[in-house]
Amino acid sequence: MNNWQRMVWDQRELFLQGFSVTLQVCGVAFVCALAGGLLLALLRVRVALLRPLVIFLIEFFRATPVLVQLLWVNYVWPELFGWPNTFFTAACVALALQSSGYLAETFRGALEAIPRGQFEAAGSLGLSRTRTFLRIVLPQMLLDAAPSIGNQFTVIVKSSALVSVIAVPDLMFESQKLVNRWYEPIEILTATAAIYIGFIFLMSWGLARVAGALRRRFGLAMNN
Amino acid sequence: MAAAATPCIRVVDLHKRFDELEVLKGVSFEVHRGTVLSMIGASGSGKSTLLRCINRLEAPTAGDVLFEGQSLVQANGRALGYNEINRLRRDLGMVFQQFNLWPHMTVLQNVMEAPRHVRNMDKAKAREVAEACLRRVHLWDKAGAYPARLSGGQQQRVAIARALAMQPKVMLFDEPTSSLDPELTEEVLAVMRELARDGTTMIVVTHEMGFAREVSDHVMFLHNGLVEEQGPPERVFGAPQSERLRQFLSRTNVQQGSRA
Amino acid sequence: MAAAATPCIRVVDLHKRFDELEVLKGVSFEVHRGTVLSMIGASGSGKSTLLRCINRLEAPTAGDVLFEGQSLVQANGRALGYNEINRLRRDLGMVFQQFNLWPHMTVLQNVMEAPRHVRNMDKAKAREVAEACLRRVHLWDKAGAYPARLSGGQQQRVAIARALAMQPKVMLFDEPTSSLDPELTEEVLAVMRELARDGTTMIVVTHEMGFAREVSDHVMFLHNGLVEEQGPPERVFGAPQSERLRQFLSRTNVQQGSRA
Amino acid sequence: MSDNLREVFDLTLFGEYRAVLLKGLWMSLGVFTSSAVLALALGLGIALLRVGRRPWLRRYAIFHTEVARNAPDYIMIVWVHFVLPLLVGKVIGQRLEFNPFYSAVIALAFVYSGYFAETFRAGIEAVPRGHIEAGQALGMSARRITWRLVLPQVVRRMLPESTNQFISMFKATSIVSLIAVPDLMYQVQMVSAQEMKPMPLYTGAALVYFVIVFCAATALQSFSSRWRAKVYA
Amino acid sequence: QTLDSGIRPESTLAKVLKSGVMRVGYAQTGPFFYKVAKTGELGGIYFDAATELAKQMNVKVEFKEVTFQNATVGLRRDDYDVFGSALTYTMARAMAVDYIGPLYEVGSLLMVHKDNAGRFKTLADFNDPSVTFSVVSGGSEEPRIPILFPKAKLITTTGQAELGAEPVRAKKSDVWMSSQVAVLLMAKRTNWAVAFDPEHPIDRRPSSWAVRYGDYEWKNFLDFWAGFMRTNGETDRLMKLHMDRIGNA
Ligand SMILES: Nc1ncnc2c1ncn2[C@@H]1O[C@H](COP(=O)(O)OP(=O)(O)OP(=O)(O)O)[C@@H](O)[C@H]1O
Ligand SMILES: Nc1ncnc2c1ncn2[C@@H]1O[C@H](COP(=O)(O)OP(=O)(O)OP(=O)(O)O)[C@@H](O)[C@H]1O
Ligand SMILES: [Mg+2]
Ligand SMILES: [Mg+2]
Repeated sequence: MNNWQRMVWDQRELFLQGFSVTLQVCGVAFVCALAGGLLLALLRVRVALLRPLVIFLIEFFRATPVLVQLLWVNYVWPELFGWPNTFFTAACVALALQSSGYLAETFRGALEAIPRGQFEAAGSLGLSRTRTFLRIVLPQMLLDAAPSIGNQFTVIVKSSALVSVIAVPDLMFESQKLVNRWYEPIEILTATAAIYIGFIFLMSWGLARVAGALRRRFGLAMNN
Repeated sequence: MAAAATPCIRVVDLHKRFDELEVLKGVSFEVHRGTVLSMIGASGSGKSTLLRCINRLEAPTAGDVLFEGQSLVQANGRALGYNEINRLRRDLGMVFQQFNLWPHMTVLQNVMEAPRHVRNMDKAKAREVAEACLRRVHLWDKAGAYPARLSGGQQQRVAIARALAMQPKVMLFDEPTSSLDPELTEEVLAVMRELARDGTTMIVVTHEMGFAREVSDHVMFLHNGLVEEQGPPERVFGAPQSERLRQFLSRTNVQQGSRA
Repeated sequence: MAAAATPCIRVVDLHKRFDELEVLKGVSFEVHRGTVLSMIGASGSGKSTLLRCINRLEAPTAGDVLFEGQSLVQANGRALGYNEINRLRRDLGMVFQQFNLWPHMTVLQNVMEAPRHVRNMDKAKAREVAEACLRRVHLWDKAGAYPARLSGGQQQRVAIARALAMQPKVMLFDEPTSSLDPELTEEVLAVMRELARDGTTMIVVTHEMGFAREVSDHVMFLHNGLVEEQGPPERVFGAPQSERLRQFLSRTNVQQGSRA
Repeated sequence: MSDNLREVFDLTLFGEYRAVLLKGLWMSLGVFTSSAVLALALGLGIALLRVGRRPWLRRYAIFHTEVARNAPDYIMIVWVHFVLPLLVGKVIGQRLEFNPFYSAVIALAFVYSGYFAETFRAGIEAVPRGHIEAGQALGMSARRITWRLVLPQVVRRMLPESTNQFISMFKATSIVSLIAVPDLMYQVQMVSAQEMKPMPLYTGAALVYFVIVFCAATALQSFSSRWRAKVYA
Repeated sequence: QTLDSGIRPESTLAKVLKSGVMRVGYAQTGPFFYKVAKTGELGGIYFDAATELAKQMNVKVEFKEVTFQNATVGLRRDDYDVFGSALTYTMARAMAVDYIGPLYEVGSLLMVHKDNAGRFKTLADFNDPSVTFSVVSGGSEEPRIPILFPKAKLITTTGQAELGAEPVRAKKSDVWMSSQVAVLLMAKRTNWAVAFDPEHPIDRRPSSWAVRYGDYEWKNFLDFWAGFMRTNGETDRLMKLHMDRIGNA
């Protein structure tokens, strides 16, 4: 028990500091992943010309280990594209890439699940394409995809435990440092796991609540 | 009713083919301003497809659709783009069989959306228009409800209000009562009767022969992708010429005879 | 038809409440072997709920349902378990409004499933039974098709065949024609007429007054969760007593008058 | 291309060490298949408990799902390998040591059982109530309804989403090297430590993962769309 | 017979002798303990040493692999009797496990990019705010850099040691500090890495094996063995042998 006090509670500032970095990386990556996933999904569905390329990209992002994505984005991209130039940006980009691949497929599913009639009703009233997408299609897509989006958030948070290979001092990094200080991984890792589990749980629970509340509000909740 | 010089809708030798299947094989007709055309025909005869071509939800394979003399298919020898079609569609209200209300918007939002962002009315004005339309279909008290909470008949009437709010010159109805029970059917037909009385140009695909007979100026029987017979309702129902129409009417009559 | 000593189905003071809403407020009636009961009533009056209580897809809040004298709700003072209910249900065929065919099985598999695994017939026997039932609804040629490839009327008939294959003593129909077009409606009603002629006990929820009048031995009008009026069809349709039934019939008559 | 880039994409090392790397790949596939089968079975069981009628089991299912999905794989693996044997050992009063392969399989199966349980649950709930009621109305037993009416629809409907999960899971096997299970990643690290060229080796590994996942996903996709075409017309 | 010698029966030494098996934990590090990648055979300085020790004790030897991270956990959990791969003395580790007398002294080297090599003439040039070090987390160099080069900046990576050199290759940092073995190997294997003053390793630290605390017989016994190996020059000989072997592999 003494170990818990000394290695976990007394080190709370380090844990917090690492957690705040994790939070930032995941936040930025999540937003980018949503945007990227949406873009890829739209390109895949709407732009026939680019479809093979987009499918390749989606599969490539989904199918390569995130560790390697981190290394590539951080060490290879700057030479190819002159960007990104900080470790933090690279970490966000790499995490976002992976999840945007998954999310692109999720969004495509949601997009294809929207009844044709919804588009046709908008078309028959003369709504512009942009307006139709933003106002009619997007909200329904997000609602439909909410569970998978929640899942993807957990994936991002969990993958973020690897960003320290490119020197981003996240929660996992700080906890490793503590492990290296005392060689007592069990308490420290258990505490770290508790933070991750608690955080992910809170976030996905919150998201599910919001989605559930919206569905109930629209009267869509109790279908079958 | 006096026919204007240019017909409101003119369909010229319209063909539509889905891969193998030729659904419309050359349909031509005209609808004049302020008149009501009913389309009848067996399931699969191409009624919905025809209606959808008029609204350009489907692209015709050949032939033309003219709205007040303007083609919805091409201009100056090239096909119309999405935005051009969209501009024309503003004046063609469509009420779908499946309603197609937007589930994430309230009734009022459903109705206001197009006036506000297609006609670019300001919010107050759009609200006023929407209110008028919803009152017309006796649903103003449901303005704040979401579509999923409405009964079928109510949803159908919201769909009508949504189309009306654009103050279209023509209304297209696709089997507006086919999935409603008798009481709800009556509700929806009442609203349509009222529209007809007010002189709205309408094209109605329907199974309600009674309604077709009572309200329309012109009835068209579609069979196998062709106009098999058309004319004023008295003649079409009273003295059908074609064998196939007689058969169609007798079937529906037998069954309706056995009702009531 | 001669009423047997014990009625085939007896419903005793049935109540059903969903949270706030009391849908059935004490319904009692009997159906004798070999007779046809039609249930009519406005949308939301509780017809489907009543049918589902008879089949124990819903648990009644109070009251009892007896099938050939045996309660479907309780025995020896305790509630029936899933397996006991299930045994009784084998003799109660149900045809749902939405067909509820199993999409991953062919028509034949849909029909064979219950005879084979509930009645434990061997494969050849079950196939024979299924074939007979499918022929009866004129669909033997579709035996190998998946439900999604069938038209609405065909799906409905498969649903009937599936229920028939269990050789149930009673058939329950929930609005078997409400979402079909006139031609398909006629097809399905024809099959039901035939069943009636063969002496199957049936309870039919329907909007088809013509059918109710023609086929049933007894008609029951449900209103606000209560039996408002019942009797032989001639009396119910010819000389309705209650104000509310008159109103209901006039509505549907107006509309049907305006057809044909 | 600069020297550096040329070095990153110089895959000759990969060819040179193909024997060990291939051995690692086999191990990766072994870990993957074992844990995938376990995770599927466990996920299915949990999903059935979750939609079942027993409140306590339902509560356990929720708890299981949440903990499993939310635990970082890395920590889970270390925990299962080092802490779990201590706990179990204390209970049975005997010193226990897990073979790293089993630890890895248990940890991965646990984490992904949570994901699969959610996927299955969504699929089960998407089966229209009417299909189940139709079975009940015909007097079918609850078990028969589950196995014959519900699950066949669930499995086929959830195929695309499960593909996502299988992909994640296959990639996740790369962390078993943490407890010295000699999978592909482990071999790559070993070679990289001796050749001092991590980038080309990791790049090659990524390409291997990519090719395998891509082929498998494409095959699954075409299978599932063929099935859907048949049943959903 | 073991009782006669005065070894407590609960001592690991007694257990090893009695069971006839010595369990040695290892993690793969440099020339001390490694698998030959192409064949998967074990090898290394301490591998040879442990094998020799077992032979002289007349017991069998059993090797168990762990990752470096988990080395001390496995030891304290009694997965093996001695952790026989290279542990460099650090205070943190010494509070968790007991080192035996040093077997060898390792030094560190600094490695820079060849484009940058001209910038650094003396060791003092590295102690400058414009210089960024990269180092891998958990290694023995990590805590030494702030002491040796207090003015320089430091970034820490995790994972494999050689991934710590990547920032230098990508010019995101200027210098990598690592064990002399790793730096020499990298300089030899790649065409961009240059070791700074390779003849003079800096910051020499003892490297050795570790056992659990509280087992005097076992610790004394291994101390004795370590003293012999060092004084005799045996570890030096093995080092040369293996450096040659790895370098030419
Ligand atoms: N998108 C499509 N692709 C292929 N075939 C189609 C498509 N839309 C309609 N069809 C076919 O065209 C034919 C006519 O369909 P349509 O919907 O116009 O019939 P309808 O007259 O409206 O029938 P109903 O009264 O049943 O609505 C049908 O055979 C239908 O299967
Ligand atoms: N599971 C349920 N939970 C809550 N309310 C329900 C449920 N099922 C039915 N109801 C309500 O009970 C009432 C009666 O429903 P029921 O389906 O029995 O009507 P019905 O007579 O069959 O109408 P219709 O002709 O439209 O099918 C309705 O107001 C309905 O909203
Ligand atoms: Mg149609
Ligand atoms: Mg009903």
